[in-house]
Amino acid sequence: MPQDLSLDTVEELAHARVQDCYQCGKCSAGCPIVERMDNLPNQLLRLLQLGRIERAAASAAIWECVSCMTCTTRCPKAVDCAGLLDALRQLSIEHGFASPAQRRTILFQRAFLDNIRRNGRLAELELVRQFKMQGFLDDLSVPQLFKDALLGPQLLRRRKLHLRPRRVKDRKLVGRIFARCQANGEKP
Amino acid sequence: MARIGVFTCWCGENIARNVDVQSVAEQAAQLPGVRCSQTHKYMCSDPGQKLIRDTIAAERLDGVVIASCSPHMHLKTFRKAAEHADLNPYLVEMANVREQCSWVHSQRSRATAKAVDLIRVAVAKVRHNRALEPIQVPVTRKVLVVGGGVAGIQAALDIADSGVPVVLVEREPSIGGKMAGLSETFPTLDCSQCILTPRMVEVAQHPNITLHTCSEVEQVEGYVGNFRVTIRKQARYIDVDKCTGCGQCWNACPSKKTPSEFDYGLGKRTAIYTPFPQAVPARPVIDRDACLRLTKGRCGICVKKCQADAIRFDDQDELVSEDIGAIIVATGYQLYEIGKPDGQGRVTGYGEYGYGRYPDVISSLQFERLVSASGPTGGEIRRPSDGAVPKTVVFISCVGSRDNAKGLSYCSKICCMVNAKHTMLYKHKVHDGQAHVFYMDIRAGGKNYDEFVRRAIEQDGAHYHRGRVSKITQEDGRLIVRGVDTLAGEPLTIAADLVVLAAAMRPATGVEDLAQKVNVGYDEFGFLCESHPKLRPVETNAAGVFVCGACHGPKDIPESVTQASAAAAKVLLMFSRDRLYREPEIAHVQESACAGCFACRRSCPYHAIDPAEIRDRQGQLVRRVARVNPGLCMGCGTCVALCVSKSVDLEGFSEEQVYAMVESLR
Amino acid sequence: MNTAASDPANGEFEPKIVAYVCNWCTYLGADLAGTNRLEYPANVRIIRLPCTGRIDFNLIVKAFEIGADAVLVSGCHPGDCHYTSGNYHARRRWMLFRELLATLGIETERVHFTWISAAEGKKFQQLISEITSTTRDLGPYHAYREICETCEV
Amino acid sequence: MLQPLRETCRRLLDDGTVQVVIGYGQAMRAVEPYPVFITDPNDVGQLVWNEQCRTNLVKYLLRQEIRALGKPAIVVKGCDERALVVLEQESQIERSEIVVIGVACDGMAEARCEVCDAHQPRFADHTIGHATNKEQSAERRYAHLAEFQERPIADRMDYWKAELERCVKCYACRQSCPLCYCQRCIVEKNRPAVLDTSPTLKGNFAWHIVRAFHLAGRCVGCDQCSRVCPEGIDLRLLNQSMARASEASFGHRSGTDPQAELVLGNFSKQDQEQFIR
Amino acid sequence: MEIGYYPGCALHGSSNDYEMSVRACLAALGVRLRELDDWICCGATAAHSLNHKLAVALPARNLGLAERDGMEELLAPCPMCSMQLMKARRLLFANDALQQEISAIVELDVRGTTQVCNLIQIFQQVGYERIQQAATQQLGEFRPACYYGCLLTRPPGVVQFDDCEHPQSMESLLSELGAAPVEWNYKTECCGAGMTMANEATVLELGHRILSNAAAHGANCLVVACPMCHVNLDMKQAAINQRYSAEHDMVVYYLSDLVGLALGLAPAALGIPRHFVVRK
Repeated sequence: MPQDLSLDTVEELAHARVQDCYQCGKCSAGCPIVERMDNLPNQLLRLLQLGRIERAAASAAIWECVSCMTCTTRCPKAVDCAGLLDALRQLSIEHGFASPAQRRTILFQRAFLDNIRRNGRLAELELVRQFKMQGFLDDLSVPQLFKDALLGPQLLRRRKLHLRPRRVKDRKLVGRIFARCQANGEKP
Repeated sequence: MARIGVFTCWCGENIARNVDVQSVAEQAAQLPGVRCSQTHKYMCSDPGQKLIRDTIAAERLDGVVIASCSPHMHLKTFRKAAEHADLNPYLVEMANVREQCSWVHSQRSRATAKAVDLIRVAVAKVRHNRALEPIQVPVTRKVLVVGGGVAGIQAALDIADSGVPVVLVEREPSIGGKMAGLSETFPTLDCSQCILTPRMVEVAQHPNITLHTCSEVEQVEGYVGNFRVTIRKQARYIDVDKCTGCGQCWNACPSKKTPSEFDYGLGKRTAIYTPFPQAVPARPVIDRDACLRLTKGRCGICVKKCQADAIRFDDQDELVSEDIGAIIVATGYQLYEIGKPDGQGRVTGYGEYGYGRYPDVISSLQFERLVSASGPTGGEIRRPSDGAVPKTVVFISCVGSRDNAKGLSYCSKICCMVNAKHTMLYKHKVHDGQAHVFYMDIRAGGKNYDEFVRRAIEQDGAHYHRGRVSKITQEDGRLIVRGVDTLAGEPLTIAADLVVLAAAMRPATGVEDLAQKVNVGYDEFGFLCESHPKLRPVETNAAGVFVCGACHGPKDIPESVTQASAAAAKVLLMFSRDRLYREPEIAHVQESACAGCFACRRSCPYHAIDPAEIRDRQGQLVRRVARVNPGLCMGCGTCVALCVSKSVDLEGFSEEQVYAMVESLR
Repeated sequence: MNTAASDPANGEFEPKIVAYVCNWCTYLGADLAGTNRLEYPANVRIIRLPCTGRIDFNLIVKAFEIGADAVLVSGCHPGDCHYTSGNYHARRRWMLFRELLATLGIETERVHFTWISAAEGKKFQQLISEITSTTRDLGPYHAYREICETCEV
Repeated sequence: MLQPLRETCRRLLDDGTVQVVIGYGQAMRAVEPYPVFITDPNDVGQLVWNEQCRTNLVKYLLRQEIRALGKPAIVVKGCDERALVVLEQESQIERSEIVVIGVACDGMAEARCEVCDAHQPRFADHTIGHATNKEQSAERRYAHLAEFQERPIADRMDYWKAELERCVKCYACRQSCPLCYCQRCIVEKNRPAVLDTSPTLKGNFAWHIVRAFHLAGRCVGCDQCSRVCPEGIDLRLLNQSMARASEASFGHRSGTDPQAELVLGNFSKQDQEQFIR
Repeated sequence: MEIGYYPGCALHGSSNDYEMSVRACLAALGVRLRELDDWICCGATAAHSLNHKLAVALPARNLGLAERDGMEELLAPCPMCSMQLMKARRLLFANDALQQEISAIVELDVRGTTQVCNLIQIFQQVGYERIQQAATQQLGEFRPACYYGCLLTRPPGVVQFDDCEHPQSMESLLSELGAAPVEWNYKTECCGAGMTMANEATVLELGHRILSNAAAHGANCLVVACPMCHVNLDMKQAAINQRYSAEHDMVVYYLSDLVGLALGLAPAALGIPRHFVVRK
């Protein structure tokens, strides 16, 4: 079940209060990739203030955010703008607003966590296999890092890969931690 | 008290329509302690009052209850009437059988019953009333004004002109305050110094004003009308009486590198100096941290140059005591520290704006000095780094203000007007220059204010962008300002030659200390609290202490001056009588029972309770108890409710009275 | 009982309500109700005190002791106190005292706390009407009277 | 524990740091320990320490006859110590004029000890022994009260009627309370008599309401009043309801923080007021 | 001096050159690293974005291990790890209820008592002066642009390290060692780390800006203290050049590389030959 497209959901996910924002635009002024955004960060906040969650969650801008936290750091009202965009991305995926290309970020993050759940630490090569199993090739553009580098001979030549990384001894414990954290209804 | 008269009023038909006045009077006559019960058509009329006076005399009444309208309407009237009949006015109470009975209850039988109850309550109270005398406090007709900025000057002159002596205390070497450093003032663009300096001179020459510069309030004792104030006069190292202010000394002083406070560091001054040419008093002062003689024991050129023999290197701080009747606090403001190094490599405040890092990022008060004809550039706008005339200037609003994350949530109120003024002054001096303003809202409420801002935009071509600036960096000698125009919905980067930050107004340093000395409350930012925001805007909760100017909240010059005159008027009103009369319905402590927990003291809104020491005959301290200062108590009774041993009581609403009132309803 | 505990006309239960109000806001609010001729039930007996800060918790107990069926305590809105902070002190006191009453099994729905300003004549009228009617529904406060009656024996 | 306790006391008396030590003495195990006031270093052998030392001795600091003995040292448990903090906040003692000897306590086999979070004294000048302070949730600490408050209101009223019916107005609750220090107790005040002081149900209600509320935001939960009540009235319930409300509404636990503002006599503009219309 | 050590997944994965460098450099300074026994991943942004509790629990487990083993301090050279650990620590330290809940989840008592620090803080503890005394080589030929990126100084409330707008800690260290760091404007601008996977165009653009500004201010190399920054600026440099027809030839060092060189260590011992852009 996707979560409600309501302001409450967004604020709860982000632990932030949208009405605190007074639209000064400092988030937009400092954003390193603002030129690529269809809606400026302050405009996204404004949409949320107006209750137009769907328009905000369907905005392409949320997928441009690099989570550098400049906006949050400089916000005069201490609104966690970056956190709100995080929440919007999550809702966007759940409600199917995101294009396959945009879904990559979150799908990658899920694969990443799944990998950790099973291994305790990141197993890079396995992560790649996992992508494929999760239908990652839907959009036929395998993530860049893997395309041009990770799998490339260069990394291997530079011995920048452990083919068999040391694994965690008590891997079951990690599984239990995940289970307990996910039991409380938060999205896995 | 057993000889109480009850006087029930018909109020024409107003009471009589719904209340059976005759029946009420008859029932009242039966109440314990009631001697007689009378009615009258209009009790507040002359014949009504005469009836009361005559009955008091004839029946030798020792208590009176008037059952008529609200005590807020006529309690004073009837108390005065009783006084004329030689009955202590505090032995008169009222039963409100009109507003709270006949006017709101139409069922005659129930309204009548209630009226009797209300009289019953009033009789119960009056039986336990005590004769009270108004508290008289003598008044010393002399005023202390703290702070010699425009507000302090205005207040001091208003009071002194009315013939009352004033002691004006100023921390800096000269009066004049922030206004003395301004170039021109909004919305008229008249020269700040031209209108202020004559007032400063007036202060210096006024026979009723004693001026202490380089001075601060050290201690305040006493209470309204009777303060004793100790003032610390810092060593000036100049014999002010001998000095002629000729200037030989500062022209010769070899220590020339101290940043000028008056120019906010944009210029330099000598160790012996006057802060600015029109300073009042027009006498120099020696900076003890910069003077070569005082720091290293050598030099002394000024002594050689001084023909008046006025240099005093052995000068010491001096304490001066003054008896004062009222205090006006006018300590003004300082600018928010835009970027303050925290000593661990970090900057608190606005690190992102590079203030202190890039010389061409300056504060609005620094810009005032750059435009001022008496400033370090002689009024030519030249930027600090290389002296070039800036062709693009960015002004940023709300630096510190309305920024919860940096600690100040309030609007500083004047910056919108300051920015508009600055863009105009800039354009008038640099015709081919372009001014940009980043703002969040334009707040220009005031006579001719909004028109002024529109002129800056429409006639002088300032570009206004609605948005905050996120970061300022420096590339190739220019300042790269990254902002946004939220109205256009576009990020905006401007390469500027000079950036001016309109920093927030904060109360001057040390105001909290002073506030504690005079028992005035202050808010989380240090602004002093007025007694009531609408009705007592210049009074404080400390009787006899008044506030005006920016120490009370951000304000501009006209407002500060208005408030200063208001404070002066309040003081003169207070001084219009030889003695102060205060309502005697105040708290008092039964010291033998007081356990000294001081819950009363904690809660008293007027700081009217002090610890007093009980000593035995040998002078040994037995214990400490609470004691009410009758000059300060306003009679709210919060202390009574808090006192667990009920050792404090409130005249007029004593425990005995209140319980008797409740009991009468049994 | 010489106060309006019951109306002899119809024998219906008439609650006795004691109101402790501050002199500067609620008392003036009640006056305003009168000036505007806003009718309300005649069951309330106002006792005027300078400030809610003066209203001792014991007065509430006292009111029940003399047979009140409900008690009203009312003063200036926060920030409007004539003495700047008496009502803030009162607010804390009441908050704790309500808790004590609840623990003792005293019916806190018979103790009403309100802020009524000098401009709120209408609010005063509505409040008194409401309290009178809810107290009427609750019936006489027998429980506390029993406590008091055992003492008189 | 006992040895170092006695040694500390001897040293304090020996070097004249204090003139009297207020501690526990006991004649035999079968009787409760009682307070002893030791002025001679050679008498420190009278001091005892065991799991029967339930009494909070702080009360004795305030007694005139004991004050007359000179500068005192007092033996306290972590829980007793909270009363010292309150007394200092209320200007009743000068902390520098008292030497506090804290004794680590593993519990005195009372119900309150099971939810105690002050086994180890925190503000003492000398601490004997070591115990660990474990945090206790408010739910646990006020479980007894919460259970009582589950009852319907009429039941509660009936309960108190039955309990207070028995009160004989002996005022042992007051006499034993370390925070009852008034020069003249309110029940002794006449003109006007604030309270009905008769030992009737009405008078008893009046007294216990006043007693509990005068401890609002102050009571440190030493339970001395319940312990000494000859009728076994559970006064804890009233004290706890005030303590819990102070904690829940104002974040105040009396006697745990010497810097904290007392609940009554202070206020915050942000205080809640849902119950006010 | 011994210190707890949390390498994190990146240093045990494709950024093992960083680990080599850190280990070699600190060994030369006499700092013994005691690797946290059986550490697990800190959860990185993934946990943060998807499950807030997990975002506390994963680092908390590691903090618990460190506390169990009596470590007073824990070095996490990857700023992502150190920020996540610091954040969890801060939350736990202030909240008893959370402490209890998380302790139950991770099956270990966690109180948040172990201090977490980044690589620069370790150098500060050793003391810049001591490092300078131990140095055998002058770094005079280096004119580095020190690049802090996002997580070393942000969020300032969490990491409380250096100035979040104008950090200076790397510059002061390298100046001590004879290098001539340049003042430039992109020290704390983002390299797009979080986007490496999803949005290459952004990463390339941000990288291009950073490299250009460094060059414009006269830098001849970049210094980083983050594995992700290294990937985006070093490994991606060729792609950046291709996209923007640029000719960046900016060697990207880890901070420990330059300190190591100053201490006289061989480039190979520091893993420098494993970088993509190498000094000619």
